[in-house]
Amino acid sequence: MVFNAIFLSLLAIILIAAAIYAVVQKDLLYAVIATGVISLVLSIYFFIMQAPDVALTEAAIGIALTTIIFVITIRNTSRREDEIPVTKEPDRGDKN
Amino acid sequence: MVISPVHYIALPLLAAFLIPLFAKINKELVRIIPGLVLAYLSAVSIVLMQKVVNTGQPVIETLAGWQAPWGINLVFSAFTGFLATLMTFMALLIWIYSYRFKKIDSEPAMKYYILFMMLVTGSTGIVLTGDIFNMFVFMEITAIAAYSLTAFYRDRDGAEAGFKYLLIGSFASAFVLLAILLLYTQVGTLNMAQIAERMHTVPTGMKITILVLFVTGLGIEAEMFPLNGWAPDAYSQSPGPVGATFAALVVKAGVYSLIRVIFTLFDIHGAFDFLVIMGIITLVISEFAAMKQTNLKRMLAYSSIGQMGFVLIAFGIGTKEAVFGALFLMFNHAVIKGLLFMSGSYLVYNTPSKDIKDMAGIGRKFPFMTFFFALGAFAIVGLPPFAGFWSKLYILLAAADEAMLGLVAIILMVSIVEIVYYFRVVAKLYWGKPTDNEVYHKPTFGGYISMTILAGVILLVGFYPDVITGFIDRAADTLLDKGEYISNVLPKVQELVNM
Amino acid sequence: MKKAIVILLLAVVGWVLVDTFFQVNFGESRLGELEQQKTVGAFYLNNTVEKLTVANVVTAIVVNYRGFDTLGEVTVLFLAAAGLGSILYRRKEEGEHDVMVLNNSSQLLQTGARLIFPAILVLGVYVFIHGHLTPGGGFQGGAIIATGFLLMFMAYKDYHVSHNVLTWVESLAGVLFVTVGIWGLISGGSFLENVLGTGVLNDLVSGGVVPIIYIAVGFKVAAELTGVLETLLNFKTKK
Amino acid sequence: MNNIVLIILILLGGGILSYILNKVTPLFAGLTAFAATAVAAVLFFTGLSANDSFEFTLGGMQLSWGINAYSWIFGAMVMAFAFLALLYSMSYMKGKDRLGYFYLNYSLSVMAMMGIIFSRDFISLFIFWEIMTWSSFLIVVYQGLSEGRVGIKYMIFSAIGGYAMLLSIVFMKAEMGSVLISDLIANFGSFSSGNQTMVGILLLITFGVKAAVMPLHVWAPRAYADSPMSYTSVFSGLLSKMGIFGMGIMLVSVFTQSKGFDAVNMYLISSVLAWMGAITGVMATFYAIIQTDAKRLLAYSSIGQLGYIVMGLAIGTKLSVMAALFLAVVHTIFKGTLFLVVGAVERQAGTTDMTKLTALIRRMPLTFVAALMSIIALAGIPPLAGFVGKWMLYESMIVSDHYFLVIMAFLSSTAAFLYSYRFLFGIFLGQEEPETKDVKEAPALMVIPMMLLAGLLFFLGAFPGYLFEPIANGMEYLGMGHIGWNATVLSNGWGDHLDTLAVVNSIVIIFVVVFIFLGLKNRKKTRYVTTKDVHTSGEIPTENENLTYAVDFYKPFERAIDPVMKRKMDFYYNRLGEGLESFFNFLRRIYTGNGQTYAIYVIIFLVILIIFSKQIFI
Amino acid sequence: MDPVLYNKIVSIGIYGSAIGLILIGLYAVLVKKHLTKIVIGLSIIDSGIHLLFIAVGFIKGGTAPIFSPKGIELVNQGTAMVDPVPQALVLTAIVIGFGVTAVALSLVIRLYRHQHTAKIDHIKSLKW
Repeated sequence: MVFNAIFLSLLAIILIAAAIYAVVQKDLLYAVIATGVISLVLSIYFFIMQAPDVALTEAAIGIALTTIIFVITIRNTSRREDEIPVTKEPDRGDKN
Repeated sequence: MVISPVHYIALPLLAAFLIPLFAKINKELVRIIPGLVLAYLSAVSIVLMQKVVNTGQPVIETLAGWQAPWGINLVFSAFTGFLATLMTFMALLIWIYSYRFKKIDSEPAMKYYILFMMLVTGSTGIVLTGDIFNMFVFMEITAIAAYSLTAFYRDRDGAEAGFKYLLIGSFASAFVLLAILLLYTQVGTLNMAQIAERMHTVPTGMKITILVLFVTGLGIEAEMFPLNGWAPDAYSQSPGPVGATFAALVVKAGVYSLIRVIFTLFDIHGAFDFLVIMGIITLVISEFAAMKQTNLKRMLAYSSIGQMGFVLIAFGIGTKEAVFGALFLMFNHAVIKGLLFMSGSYLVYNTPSKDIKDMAGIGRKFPFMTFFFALGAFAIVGLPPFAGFWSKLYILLAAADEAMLGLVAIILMVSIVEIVYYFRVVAKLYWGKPTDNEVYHKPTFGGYISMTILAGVILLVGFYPDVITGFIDRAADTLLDKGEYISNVLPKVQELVNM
Repeated sequence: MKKAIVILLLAVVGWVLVDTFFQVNFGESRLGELEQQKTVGAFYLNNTVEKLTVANVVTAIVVNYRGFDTLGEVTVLFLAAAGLGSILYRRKEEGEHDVMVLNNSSQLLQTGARLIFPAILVLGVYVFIHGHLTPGGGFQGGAIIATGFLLMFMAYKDYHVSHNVLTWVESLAGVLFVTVGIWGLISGGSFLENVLGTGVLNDLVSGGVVPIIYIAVGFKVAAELTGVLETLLNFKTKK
Repeated sequence: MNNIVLIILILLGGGILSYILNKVTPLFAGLTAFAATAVAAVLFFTGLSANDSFEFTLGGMQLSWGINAYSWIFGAMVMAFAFLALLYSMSYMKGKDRLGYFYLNYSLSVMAMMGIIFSRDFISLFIFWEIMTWSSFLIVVYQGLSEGRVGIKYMIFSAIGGYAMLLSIVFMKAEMGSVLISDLIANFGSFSSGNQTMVGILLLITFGVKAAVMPLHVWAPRAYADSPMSYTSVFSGLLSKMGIFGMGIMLVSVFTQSKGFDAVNMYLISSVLAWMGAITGVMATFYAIIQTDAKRLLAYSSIGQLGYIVMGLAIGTKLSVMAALFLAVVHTIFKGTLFLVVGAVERQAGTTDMTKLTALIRRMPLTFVAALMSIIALAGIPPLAGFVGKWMLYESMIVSDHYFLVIMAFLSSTAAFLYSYRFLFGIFLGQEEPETKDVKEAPALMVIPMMLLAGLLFFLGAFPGYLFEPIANGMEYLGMGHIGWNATVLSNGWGDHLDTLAVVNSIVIIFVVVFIFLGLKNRKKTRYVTTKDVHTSGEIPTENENLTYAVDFYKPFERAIDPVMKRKMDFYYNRLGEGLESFFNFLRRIYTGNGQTYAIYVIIFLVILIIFSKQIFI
Repeated sequence: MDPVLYNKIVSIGIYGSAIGLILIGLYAVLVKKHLTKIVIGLSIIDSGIHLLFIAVGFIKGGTAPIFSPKGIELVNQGTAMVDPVPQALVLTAIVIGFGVTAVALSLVIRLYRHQHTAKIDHIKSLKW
């Protein structure tokens, strides 16, 4: 029981820490990894709370897919949050 | 195959899933199939409306064979049916209009029609469903389709508008989700009728918190004042038909959900006064903001927000007459604003800079569009003998019966502002010094057809409102009669026991 | 300044959330007496076994009781895929063809991926075939399959899933879902009604249409997620 | 089929049909509208018996139309004059584009006026009122937005007026649950005093806007001047009379006749209104004097005349009301004629600037005769009809001891001579300029209506009784009781009589004698010189400098009244408008383009709701 | 360790972390300038709400709502089953959240391509 309590509080602490890290971290790649950690902890939570289906879903979608699409986005845009934007004329792309 | 409300959802989905396959057969099918579906649905709504009017009972469809509280159900009552019918017909007209609206590649065209159809389906689903979480799902369907459609064009700031919309829309869904969760913990059910039945058991503080969450979330969809920052951008940047769809369907669905929650689910009377206040603020600020717009569609967007505020005011008054007026106004606004967006987007489309002052004198080169626009403008500011006049009159009289004469005065003052900016535009379109812009984009034949139909409806309702008042009257009764809704949806007690 | 205001606002929000949720006691049952079936949860726990003979109640809810939500949810994914397509659509210039964003990865990863990939696929299929018996189901299985494809994408620079296949799978799965529903409407009288004979509990072939629908959902979700990944991966910004 | 409905439908159908037929050939457009109006007029004068009515429900509203002795006066005015003006405009508008549009709106506004006259309840009154407003707006902007924002200004004021009426309708619905005019007259006394004042003032604002009473008049001059003349005659002749029509009902029936209407309010309102009318008369006359453009001159003058009429109605004694109605009818005739004349001049000579026009008397003599007649009537000189009206008005004011008003009225009517003379001289008299040599007389279709109207003026001057009869009936309907009158003898308050026929005869005889005498006197050929034909110490003035007398015609006078003129009402309204617009412009900056700000708005909204949830929701 | 305290810790742990997630996400959305960061914030909010759902559905000492042989035997021993409904709802919610996130990210990419910036307060071409 004590172990459970400690374990749960530990998870909670990790969760919040990861969340805060994800928000304050200027390097978006790490921030995204942190969100992956959040999802991981969440799925553990779900598993503890007798929700295996949700745990599975969160594991598959939250950890793997969400993270990867974030990564792809970062690859396509800018990696660091505090970079100076290139001031160029916004080009309206090709019509369709 | 028996006609039932589920067709509104099932067939468009089936079609949407099939469209990519048909695209491999023939590109044209992509454009045609949604029209066929919508036409069929219009027929369905006529049949169902007839049934509802004849029997006086709502058509209630239980899904997956489970009675109301256990399974999801669709309610096609006089009220929801009225809105659904309106939406379906508007969607059909908008499809006719947007058929070959612009020359675009086949792949985006396919996506466009799928998304458009889903937008319609989502809005109709919000109106029809009797289950709160299901309503949330449909809200999400509508929302995602709307985000994508807002960002549809490359050559505009669509992406920006879409992102703002998405930002605020996610807030909406988050709050609604929280509210649903809390509601579930309190009443242990998701069926709206049962929630309404058990609402009195909920402690007041909790009730109010839930209501606050709902109002914030759904107010975003209903374009209540401080929550509607996304609306003008989305309206002005989305393709013309989509703007019309927003004004005619999506906002209506949002207002519906808010009204349903406040009228049926909750029994808090302060909410009505709150609606009136928010409606006034929304009306005043958005009409004032519309005054100085230079972009035509943006002006239309603000005016549309203002009309929604007007609707909220009318619903907030809460008497039978007021609700009647509000529903009438929703009908009028759908039709008129649809016409305005349809014609206006052609005017914009023919003006290289989307600026009103560059449209001066376009009326000579572009008589029909300008005429339709002028007609819409006359109608929406509520000049007799056009459709808009009656709804305004009814709402004002209802307000007077509640002795809210100050409210009446405010509404009229705002209407003067409205007249000023609409007539400024109309006068400029017709008699401004013509600029040398050429009309390259003639409207499609379908465009002419649908706009003519809408104009006809405006004139018909304006000259003889009795064609529509009967339905609206029934709808208002249905909305206000909460007990009947519950008893219609929920099974009788013995059924509950032996189930 | 702005930060301070925001933090202040959030403090209020957080306070009210905490205040509200600590009225909702953690860990105690809100289902009421199961026999009275005051709450839908109680009803589901009571009736799933004999009425549907689906072992996994969550599956039963997702697929049958609230199957309509699932339909909508699948649609949401479908729309997300379509929306991505339309948002990121770009007319290709001459001679331009899709280039992966990710670079070719190490030999180790490639071989590993080649070995694991079939296993992942099998796992996914297993998950959604047994959706009505064990934890998991269409979404989980589909997502797992999608991760398998993701692995291949990452491993091989020029790995392609043909759009045709994706489209066919996606569409057919969706059509299957809706057709099952309409079949129920025709023969059972209500959309998505369970018209098949329900077998024995915890039997693979049990629960009537539930497994069928969940398999359809699985394929659809897999195809859609893979499609989303592919659209995003094949997209390249003009730098 | 009921004749009332038939008239409305014929006018409506005629308008729409002419719009469609214009696509075939412009000729048909005019013909159709003309035919429709003619048929409607015939129906009106033959087919209508007093107090036959038509009841129906529309959209759950009980609407009822009908005709009575009072509204018959105005109906007759509208039908007759619209008919003539349409006849005129068939040739006046020839060759202009978008004729279908013009005739559609023309017929619509005529229809709307007939509707206003027919309607017995405020809902249909409002409907027709608004139709009249926007159809006339569409014609005001018909000739392009070139000069300022005239149309918008007109629309704003009309909207204020219209919504004032709507607001008062809402008031009376809340107060007595019915919107029938008769019910208003019956129950007005039982309203709470506040509501009485409210409804009264609101309705007076509505009608005052159309009648262009002073603070609400700023739209009028430009609007009159900018719309095509053949419509302006209707505009200033008839549309403004709709305001008079409503005011008659309000001031006479509702105020004076309703029992229990507290006298203080009534006295206050009507005396204020009378003063406003008087001020309107004086100021507008002054403005009229300093105009150089004939259209503007007439526009201001008609505002002034309307001021008289309002004054007469507001005083509210039998005689004054009679005078007001008499003047209203007469004003319609002569002002309409004058606008028609100006239209003819504009069409023939190409301009209405009085400093450019000279000596058209020999080019267009018939037009001159019409102009002369109506100017005489305007100035209120016997023997023409205007004289009778003014006589009655002054007398009524003196009898009811409104001495200040009398003074103002005298002032303005003497001033009216100035602009009347300027009008005549500037256009028709003076030395001839080479520019106006080749001006032709207006075509017959335009001359005939003018001559008819002028003749009518003369006739009414001689036999005012034929106009007294319907007016007396109307006033009886309004509740003024019976008024004694006679075909040619005007009986006044002091018991002695004015025999108009004698006056007319004597003046005509004098006129003829003088004419013959002059004819005999200068038998020998007179030589006409142009303004260029002067030799000042040997040097001949160059062509380009304008020596017409009409330039700086009333220079000293202008200098005299300059301080009064300096501040125009317009100025303040524009200030107000600009202020409001900049306020709106500031307001819409709430929508900063930043999505994050919108998100913060959402949270703020949520927090406010949370904090005040108890106050809001319980 | 007495169960009351245990409950407190657990409930505070679960609810607290869930609400914490929501607040942190909101903070990210409202303060952070980078579009990707904002989307991250949105997904964090979603996670918090999902956690709340499950936490509300949980029953102390309950078992997963699955009538597998083991589950049946547990039920016969009198173990309660946790409320299945929130789990079902969360399944839906998670997938929907993923869809929204995908659309949002694609919008971010497009914005970056058009505006060449990912700062939300540089993207203000539509205003007033």
